[in-house]
Amino acid sequence: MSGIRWAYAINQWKPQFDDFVRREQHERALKTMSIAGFEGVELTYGTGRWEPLGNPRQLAANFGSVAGFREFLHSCAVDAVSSWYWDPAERSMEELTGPLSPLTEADVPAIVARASRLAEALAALGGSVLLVRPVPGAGDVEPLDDDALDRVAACWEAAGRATAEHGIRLALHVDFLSALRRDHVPSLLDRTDPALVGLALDTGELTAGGIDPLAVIERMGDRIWHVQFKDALAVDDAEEYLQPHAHWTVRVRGGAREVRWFAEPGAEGGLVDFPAVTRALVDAGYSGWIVVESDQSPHPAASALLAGYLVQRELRPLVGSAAPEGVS
Amino acid sequence: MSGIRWAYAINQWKPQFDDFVRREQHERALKTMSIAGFEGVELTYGTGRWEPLGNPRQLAANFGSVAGFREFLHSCAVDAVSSWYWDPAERSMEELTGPLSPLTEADVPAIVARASRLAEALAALGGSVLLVRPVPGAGDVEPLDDDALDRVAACWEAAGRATAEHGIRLALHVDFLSALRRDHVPSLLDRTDPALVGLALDTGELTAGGIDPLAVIERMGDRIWHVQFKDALAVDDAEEYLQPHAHWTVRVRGGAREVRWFAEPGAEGGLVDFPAVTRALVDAGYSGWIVVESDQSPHPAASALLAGYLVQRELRPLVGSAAPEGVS
Amino acid sequence: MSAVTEDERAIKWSYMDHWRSNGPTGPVDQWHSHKTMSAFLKQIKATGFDAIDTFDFRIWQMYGDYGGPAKYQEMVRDHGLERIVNTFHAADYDVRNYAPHLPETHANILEDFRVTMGRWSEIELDNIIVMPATLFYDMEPITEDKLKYSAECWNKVGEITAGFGVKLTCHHEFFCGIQSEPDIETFYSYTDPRYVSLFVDTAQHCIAGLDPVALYDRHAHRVSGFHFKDTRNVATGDDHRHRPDSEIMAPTTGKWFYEMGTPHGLVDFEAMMTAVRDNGYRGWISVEHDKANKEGGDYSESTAISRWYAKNVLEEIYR
Amino acid sequence: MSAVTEDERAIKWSYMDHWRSNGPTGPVDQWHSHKTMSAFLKQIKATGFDAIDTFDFRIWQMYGDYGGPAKYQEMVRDHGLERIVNTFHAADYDVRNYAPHLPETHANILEDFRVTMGRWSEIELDNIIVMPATLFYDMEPITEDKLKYSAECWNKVGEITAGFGVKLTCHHEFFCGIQSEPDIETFYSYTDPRYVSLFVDTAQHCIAGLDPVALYDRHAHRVSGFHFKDTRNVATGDDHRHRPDSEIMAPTTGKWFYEMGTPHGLVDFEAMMTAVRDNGYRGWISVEHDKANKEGGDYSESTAISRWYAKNVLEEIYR
Repeated sequence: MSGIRWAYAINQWKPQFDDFVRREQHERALKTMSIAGFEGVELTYGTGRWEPLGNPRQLAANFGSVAGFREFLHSCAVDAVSSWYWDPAERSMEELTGPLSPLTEADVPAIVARASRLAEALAALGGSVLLVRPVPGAGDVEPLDDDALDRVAACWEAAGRATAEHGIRLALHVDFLSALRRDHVPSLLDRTDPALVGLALDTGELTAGGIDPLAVIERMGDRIWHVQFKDALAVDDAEEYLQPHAHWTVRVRGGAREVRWFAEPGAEGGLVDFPAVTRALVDAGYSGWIVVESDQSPHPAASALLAGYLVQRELRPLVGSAAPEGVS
Repeated sequence: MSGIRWAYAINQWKPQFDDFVRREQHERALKTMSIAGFEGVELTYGTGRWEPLGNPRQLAANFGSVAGFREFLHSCAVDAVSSWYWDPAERSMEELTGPLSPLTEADVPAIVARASRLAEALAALGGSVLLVRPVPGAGDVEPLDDDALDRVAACWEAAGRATAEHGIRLALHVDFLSALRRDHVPSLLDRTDPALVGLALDTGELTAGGIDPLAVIERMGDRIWHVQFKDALAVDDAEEYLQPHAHWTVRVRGGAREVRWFAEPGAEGGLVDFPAVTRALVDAGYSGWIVVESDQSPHPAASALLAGYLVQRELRPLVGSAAPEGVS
Repeated sequence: MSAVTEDERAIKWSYMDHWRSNGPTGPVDQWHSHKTMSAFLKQIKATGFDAIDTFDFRIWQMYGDYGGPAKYQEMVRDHGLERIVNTFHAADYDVRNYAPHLPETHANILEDFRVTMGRWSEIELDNIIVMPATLFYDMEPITEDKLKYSAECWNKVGEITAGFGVKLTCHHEFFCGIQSEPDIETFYSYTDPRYVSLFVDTAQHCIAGLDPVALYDRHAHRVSGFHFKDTRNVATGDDHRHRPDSEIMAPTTGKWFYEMGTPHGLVDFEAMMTAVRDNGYRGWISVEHDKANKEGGDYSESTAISRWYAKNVLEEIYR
Repeated sequence: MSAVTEDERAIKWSYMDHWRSNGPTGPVDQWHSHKTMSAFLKQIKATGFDAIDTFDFRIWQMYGDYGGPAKYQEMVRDHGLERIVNTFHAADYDVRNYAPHLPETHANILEDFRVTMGRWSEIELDNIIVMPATLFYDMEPITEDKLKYSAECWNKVGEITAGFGVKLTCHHEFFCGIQSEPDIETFYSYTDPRYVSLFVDTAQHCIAGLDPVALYDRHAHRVSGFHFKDTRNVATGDDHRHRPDSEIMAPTTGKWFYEMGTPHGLVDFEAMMTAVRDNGYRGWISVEHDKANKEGGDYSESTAISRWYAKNVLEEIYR
């Protein structure tokens, strides 16, 4: 029996800034995850009054306290927040800060402080991993040289030290637009203390970036601290990720082809072999959360249930992890 | 200035039997057509209490009388029911009859009587054309021989004589699954009195059936009594129309490829050249309704407005027909 | 909590066949294609349902697309679900030829059931569910004679279905001719418990102004199943006799039915489940939420919420 | 009815930029891609709108995707619409650095408008619309001093925008600090009519318990535009000060706003249009129905219904 637990990412329920703001919507989403067999939920950092689940201050404003939010989770039969995804380039209306960059030394203290606060809340919510976007998109920064990689490594090592104080691990989430995409992930990892900084494996992002997740597990399996299972429906083989503002033009709009990049595991046309990835993770001794997600979805409840079917019927048996009580 | 008027078909608003049943839904659909610049609405025959716009008895049950329905139309700023589409193979719960076939001589009196009643209501609603499905689908009947064509011609000539008594023309609507599709349309028309039976040109059905609507206008322009503008997104080039129950497996399900066949004019990927068809109709001296439709639509209001834009900005100027008051 | 093994479970959950998903041309039901059917079954299984219910009229698609009910049931089983438990017989009631309160139409009704049961005989069903009367406005005034004729009709139908090993069970829509408490009581007083069972639809009774728990308690010995679904409205005025239709067209609401576990629901499911336990019922409870997609709803979500409620609230009472 | 030529029309109709259509991954706004923008503009034009309004924050997409406001406006014109009439300045109000009732934040606010107006200077706008106060809970208690400071702030902002030929106009959300009738009256008593106009949002005033027609009649001389939109609910209890948000999160309703022409709407648009006529207003009326897609709504349909109502009801009163 492995130490793998299954969670679902909530981001698919919020396609636009004014969606998914009301309590009853959160309740229905969390109950849907729960009944589909997921024990945890992954949150995504957000800011402002229309992001009630976006950061610890909003949780407090909406649920009285972070602990109040955990009670709400429990009332929906969800056990924990597995993890929180945070891109430091997102501003904070609560703290009146603009984008922060790990490449800018002056920003590092603020990044470390923010990571620490997120980790503190995450610990209170039963979670274990803070996911960060380690560097901006490839089209939005100068190519990363050794000096840049040193700075990035120092930043995340410091942040990892801060989160570790709360018992939370810090994992670098490398997406398909990342300036690290090409070859820099090993170089960056080599610069960091394996006790302080790990890797988050996102099957969909890797596949969309033309990288085989099985190869990453084989090469860097011992550094993997977090896993996200999403499917990829297309590969960026035209290197569109090198464009400026690719977050909008490539990720959101779908690039020149206006493709849909991602979907829940098991979606029609999906490129990822989830049973193979699951077996490889077990073989590599992975222990921790596997967070299933679709990124965005035209029909979030259907995505969660279809993914739940795949996990219950095909993937969980490979892992040998116990089903949550009542799920067969 | 031609005698062309523009209407919109209501069928796209009813994807499933329990949809589009309530008065307020009809009101919103009719107002949407109206503000998009359409003067008329085309109805589709239906039966039972969840088809309030399906036949004259249901109109009476829901609006007090057929005249009551016309008042409702006027309250929505829609001038008339342009036309009614009827497939005699549809049963009638109101009259306790099953499918009727023009190939079965015993059914002809019932077909003629039904056509007459529909025509009577249509006349009261300001309409001018009863559209009929002239024969079943190609996969559901024996190949049509001369004798069969004679029987079909006799049936529709009799029905056309009956509708003419109400001032309503009868037009044969040949769809892409029709047993007439291949070569039989001219043979059937040649057997009928041009004063009693005409042709309904459906751009989408022809195109999906691999037939160029421009060629049909050129060859049979003088027999065209009704026009439907819908776009085709795919062509049945594998002759799937020859399968039994193609109405379900090919039309509804989309055949082996599970394609979406039809959409409103101007839809992305549409195969029909509507300006060319419009010019050809004007050149052929066509006068009457052009009914725009999408058959089914995931977003009916958007379909109606996008089609309205095409008509207002591109097609109406080609026709030279006056815009309804207030539409520029 | 101690784990309950499969064999120990008194209650299993079945999902009644109402579903819409979004196809390329608008809403489609799960029978649209093999793909949509598979996606449906996966979602039902993922939420922990044990089986499905269906409608009689689906048998044509079972034959046309899957090779018959037994073959279709194999597909259901391949998705991890046990079987098809119940079928709902949605007849075209008409005072001219198909009206339980009119004896002259009974021969036609009996023949319909002989044919229907033959079609289903290749699989094992628990119940065939019927609305036991025409629409209210086609039966009123509701007289004792009409209730008696109706009972006689269903006694005979039940004898036919029993010959196929299937219970005939009555589901009292709020808009059918037998829906008030006194009329329901009179009706059952004339039916033979061997041949006519009661199928308690929590929402329908609630809309008609009855307490479904009390009704169940009175008739528990002949209750052969349940539709657990919720509503937010009790019928008012002429809702139950609204012409031409009450189920979708009544002015009170555009959406009568909600999944259990919804806020503002009028059905007391905890009391219902307690009664199910206290009456020692063992077997299937069906979950239904017809027309869940109206007014912005989503079948996948309604299915998840209702099954979440069954698992996290009702199974704590009885399972 | 006699035809009214373009030149004779007293009123033209503009559509305020709220829109969602359905993309492959869920709802998207019209700024998603050139394709979705074109589909949006086609639908606005098809229903007979003359122009559009927009938001300040859209300017980044105008620059990024279209080459700036002038180029974007060319695309608008290619679709048969006249131009962009108004822009809405959606600021991040915060008592720490951006709060009209706090004079120490005024310098920051003024600088924001200098920068903003410069960005827009390549096209001609009629109004820049603002919410004239922070959220209610960030301003209360509402004192005369705070209203006076707010007025002073907007007087200065209005002087800046006037320098760019654009009116500064105030739009009183029901959940902002200046929303009650006495507070609105006090606020305008301190503002300079040359620099501060009123923009009447029929629904917002109605939700706040004001009669929008009476408000308009009192201030007609300084009204520079309208949002014609409807509501079905008046705010109750603490709705207007609901933390952290009233616009979407207040308990009373999940959907405050509806298109005009909807049933059960609380705004008397016929009276409003009559007042517009009787006050001799000439120019633009904007139509808005933000969050129309919530609870099963559809922007295309709401746009059609509201414009249908403008054409078939309101233009019969005045045009």
